[in-house]
Amino acid sequence: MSKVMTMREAIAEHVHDGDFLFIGGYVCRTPFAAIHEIIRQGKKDLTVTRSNAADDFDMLIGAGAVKRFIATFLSLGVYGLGRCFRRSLEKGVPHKIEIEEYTNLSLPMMLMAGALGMPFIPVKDMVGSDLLQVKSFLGEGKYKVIESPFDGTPTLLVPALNPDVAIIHVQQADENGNAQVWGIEGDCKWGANAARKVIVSCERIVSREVIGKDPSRTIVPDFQVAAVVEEPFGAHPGYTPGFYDVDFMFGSLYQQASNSEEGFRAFLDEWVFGVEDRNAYIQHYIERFGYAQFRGLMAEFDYGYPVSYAY
Amino acid sequence: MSKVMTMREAIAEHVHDGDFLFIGGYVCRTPFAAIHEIIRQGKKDLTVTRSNAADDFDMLIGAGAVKRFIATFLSLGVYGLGRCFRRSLEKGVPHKIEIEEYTNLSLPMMLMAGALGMPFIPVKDMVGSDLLQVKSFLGEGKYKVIESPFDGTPTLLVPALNPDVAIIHVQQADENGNAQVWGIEGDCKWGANAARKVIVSCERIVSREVIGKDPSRTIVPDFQVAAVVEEPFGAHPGYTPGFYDVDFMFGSLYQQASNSEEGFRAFLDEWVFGVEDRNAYIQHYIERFGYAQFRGLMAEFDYGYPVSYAY
Amino acid sequence: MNATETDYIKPELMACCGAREIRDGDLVIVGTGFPTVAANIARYTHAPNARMMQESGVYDAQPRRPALSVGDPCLNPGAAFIGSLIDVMGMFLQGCKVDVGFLSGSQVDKYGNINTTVIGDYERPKSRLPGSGGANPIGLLARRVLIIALHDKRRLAEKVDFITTPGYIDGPGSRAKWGLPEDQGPEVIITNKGVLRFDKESKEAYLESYHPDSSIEEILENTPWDLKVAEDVHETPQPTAEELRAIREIIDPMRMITIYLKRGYV
Amino acid sequence: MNATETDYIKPELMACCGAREIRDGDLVIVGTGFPTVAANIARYTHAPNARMMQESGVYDAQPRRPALSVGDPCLNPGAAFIGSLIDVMGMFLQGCKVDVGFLSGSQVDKYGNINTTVIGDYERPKSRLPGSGGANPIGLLARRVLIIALHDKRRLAEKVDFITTPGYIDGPGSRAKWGLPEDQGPEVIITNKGVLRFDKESKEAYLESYHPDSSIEEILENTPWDLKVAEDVHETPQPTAEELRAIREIIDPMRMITIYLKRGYV
Repeated sequence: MSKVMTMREAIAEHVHDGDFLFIGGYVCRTPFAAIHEIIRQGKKDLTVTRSNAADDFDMLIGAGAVKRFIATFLSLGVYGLGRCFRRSLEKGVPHKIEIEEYTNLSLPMMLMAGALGMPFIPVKDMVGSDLLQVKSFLGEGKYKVIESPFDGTPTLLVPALNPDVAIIHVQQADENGNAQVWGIEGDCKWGANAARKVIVSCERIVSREVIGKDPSRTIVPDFQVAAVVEEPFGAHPGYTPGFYDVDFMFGSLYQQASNSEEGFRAFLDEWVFGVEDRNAYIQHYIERFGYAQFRGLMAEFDYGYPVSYAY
Repeated sequence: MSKVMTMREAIAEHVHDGDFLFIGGYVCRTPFAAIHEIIRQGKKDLTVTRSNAADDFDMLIGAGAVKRFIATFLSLGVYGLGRCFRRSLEKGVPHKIEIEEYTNLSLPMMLMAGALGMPFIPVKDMVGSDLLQVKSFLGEGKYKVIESPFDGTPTLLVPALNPDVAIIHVQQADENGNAQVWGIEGDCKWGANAARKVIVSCERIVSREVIGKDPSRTIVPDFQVAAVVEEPFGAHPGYTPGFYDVDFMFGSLYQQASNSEEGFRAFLDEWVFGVEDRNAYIQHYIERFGYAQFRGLMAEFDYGYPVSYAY
Repeated sequence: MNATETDYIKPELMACCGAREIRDGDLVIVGTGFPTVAANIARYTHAPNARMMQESGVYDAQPRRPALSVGDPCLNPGAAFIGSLIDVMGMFLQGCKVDVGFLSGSQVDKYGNINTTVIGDYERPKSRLPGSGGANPIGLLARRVLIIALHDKRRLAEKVDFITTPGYIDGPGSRAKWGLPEDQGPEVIITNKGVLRFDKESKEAYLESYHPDSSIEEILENTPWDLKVAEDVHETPQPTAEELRAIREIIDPMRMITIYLKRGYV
Repeated sequence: MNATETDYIKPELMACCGAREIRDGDLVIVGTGFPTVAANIARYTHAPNARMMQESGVYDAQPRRPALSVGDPCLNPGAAFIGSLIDVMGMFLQGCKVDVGFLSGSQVDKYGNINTTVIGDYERPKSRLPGSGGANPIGLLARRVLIIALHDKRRLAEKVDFITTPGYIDGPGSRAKWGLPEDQGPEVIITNKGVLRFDKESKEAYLESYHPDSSIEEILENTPWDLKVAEDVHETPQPTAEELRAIREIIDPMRMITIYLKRGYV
């Protein structure tokens, strides 16, 4: 019952126009190969969410794939501001997305609530801010304030989120989808398990036996997973701990390009539409920037200590 | 700023009569050395909690240390029923504990809520059962039913728990208390982090550098921790993955002994009051049952694969 | 393949009855003993893609010996996922991923309500039982609940002393009143004398089949309510050779299942 | 040891001002840049037991290079704890463990309210900013909040266009009205011209000190509200040799702090 397929197959089969997507990553383990494929396949009207969105969300917005965004933040960080995001909200280019705004506390809590089968969850942020004054497509369902039935304290409740599909990039998974990570997790575990199905992109497919050697690393069990795609360097220009570093040069390249609509289109033409898959993308990268630059991204070896689960 | 001390010091300094204790473990990593020391020091009027309590809770109740128990279950599993627990509730021996009952869903959720600074948390269990009919020391604060402000659905809310002290046994910790586990977690992470302070009992103290080689295994950060006790075989007769197996012989011995009040007192006299610390306990075990029996508990070597966090 | 064997013990037959309720691909939350044996029989026969989890935080364990508790050491090495109680009871069970749960209790009544809390009055217990543990949420949140019980007038009851785990509570409509899906709940009570199935309309358990060495009469005599009998009531099919081979050669070569004989499952 | 140096750049002085607000043993939630440099100066001088965390899920990282984001690869190897957003933002921050948070914003007003959402009208933005991210919960839930800002009439405001992160909202009593502890909130606004501290009574920021190359007059001219001046207003103490050594030799040998010069922190 292997679920292994190509990214093209995974996106074609499991992501539909109008779907609500959770897209994992936090600079760390951004599923960029999937992002590019979504754009290549011209998916549209998507609702997307993640805490602290970055270049991948900016690109999806610029490409016109996004209708709605459940957001906390979108910036390219050290590279600069998200220009596609700004063009959309300031100028309606390519169209104005609808945005519903929370924070890096409340949104992960809403995803956790979704994963845990809770209807809503109390949070202590947002009160006193204008984030409670603006409501978009969630309308009155954005939040509720109640008096705590325990002590009468005004308490903010935010709703659980259950995306249609979650897309995450992980270090390793088996062919049925048991997915393992180490290092910065972001909101990946809760976001993935809140979704009705998960597309797992991974650096390497390993045997079920390897998974079983360290089951505490698994963040998504196979039964949640619809597709497994082995996509080495799938997070580039983001990074994957133990595999490769952030590509600051390329991140900056995107930011520069996306400063103008033309630059952004040219970037997509070269790096998304101009390549058919991740292999072609990496091939193009090496041809364009040289193998030494590519090689320089690869992680050092600095292995920890193995543990035993035996008895 | 090492927090390393003996179990005697840790319990004397950090557990006080009347405290509310979370005691981690789930057959796996039961902090038995701490349990024995609490009994040896004659602590009393404790409120105790954990999901799926077992022999350690039965012993605390039999020894008269417990006033109140926030419970889901107490049984010795394959060994039989918890006789001290039953004697307390059926006959008031040594005294009748007060018991507030939840389930293995709602109680962990209450501890998670406590750890995450939430005032209460919605759960989907208990409805329609007599668990909602009986209330003890939490009174009307045991739970509340509200109409969801989002869709009007009747929704059960249970309160967050914040114990005074959590006691957990883990595989390894550094001298400041960064505590790492692998294998079955039970409600250990949430229970420990919900508490105002944590006593970490561990199989081995490792350097901060070893912790940093695999930081995703840390479940409690040092700033939550008040004391670190290196206590090899500290979970016996429970087990610690990678270190030693459950001691079925000894578990059964306790169950047999605890069938009668006299047997229970004799057990305490031999294994708790008759030894001054964990070393003396293990020494006595080896003298009584032979080194071969002791050696037989030790885990096989079956190490997994190390991972790298480098970039 | 479907040849039956007659040299089986009653716990083996009961485990087979449980196994037959499990469908391929089901996610099954199990305790120790019967549930694990039953789910494993299913995996090794008609439901190779059924998967098990334990409330302690384990999914798809690969134990080399039968687990003696849901926190047993043998559940650790080789599992696909190990997390916390929150992961299994919250993320999987409350998150509505679990198809089948097994439960047992000191008292089970005709609506499938289960008592594992107290015999007699709650405040002045005649016999204090362990409490809910995971039973209550499993009973409320698993899609299909399979109940294992000893068949006598003490264990089966018209009405349990304490509803630890609701089945259909007071009958039709009761679950809906509490916001629980009406199409979930207890499927069967598998006893040492027969299989009782819950009527979709009345929500009451009726006799579906009697075990080969029992009879309708014996069962009616040992049931404390006016037990309805199915029109097509029949003898419980005996274990197949394949089922018995799975139990004896793969799942439980040490024959730990025989402890159920001592507990009265004869 | 306390000899001061005069050959420092403004971002170094500002980082030192931040460092001096940190007490030994504090838990500090940091972003990149100033906050990390400031917290590290404190660690290497008067607060060796201060510890840092990043909202991405990291506690007590040991980066070998300055982190360029809160999810930077260099935060992984050597950290004491790595979990999720829920662990840091929920367990540590909402769980009331965090002593100090650093914030900055495109607009900061006299009550310490911060805008990182939008300049102009929300629906028709003149300039759309990134949004809250972790700022709002850090501002509401850290015990003491340190604000970094450029000192001009565009960045400082009588009232921000949009309150992304509440400081003291409308002044005294406002936080209590929302159930927020009155004794938490912004401590200081550290600008490139001076240090503004919040008055415990009026909750309004007043001028505590002016940087060596600035003056009370220059600051009043560049502040868009009627800024009160402390009776004991004084020149901001310059960085000590020890502080500068920590920055240059240990924390930031690559001098990445100089990027703040280009951003106007002169």
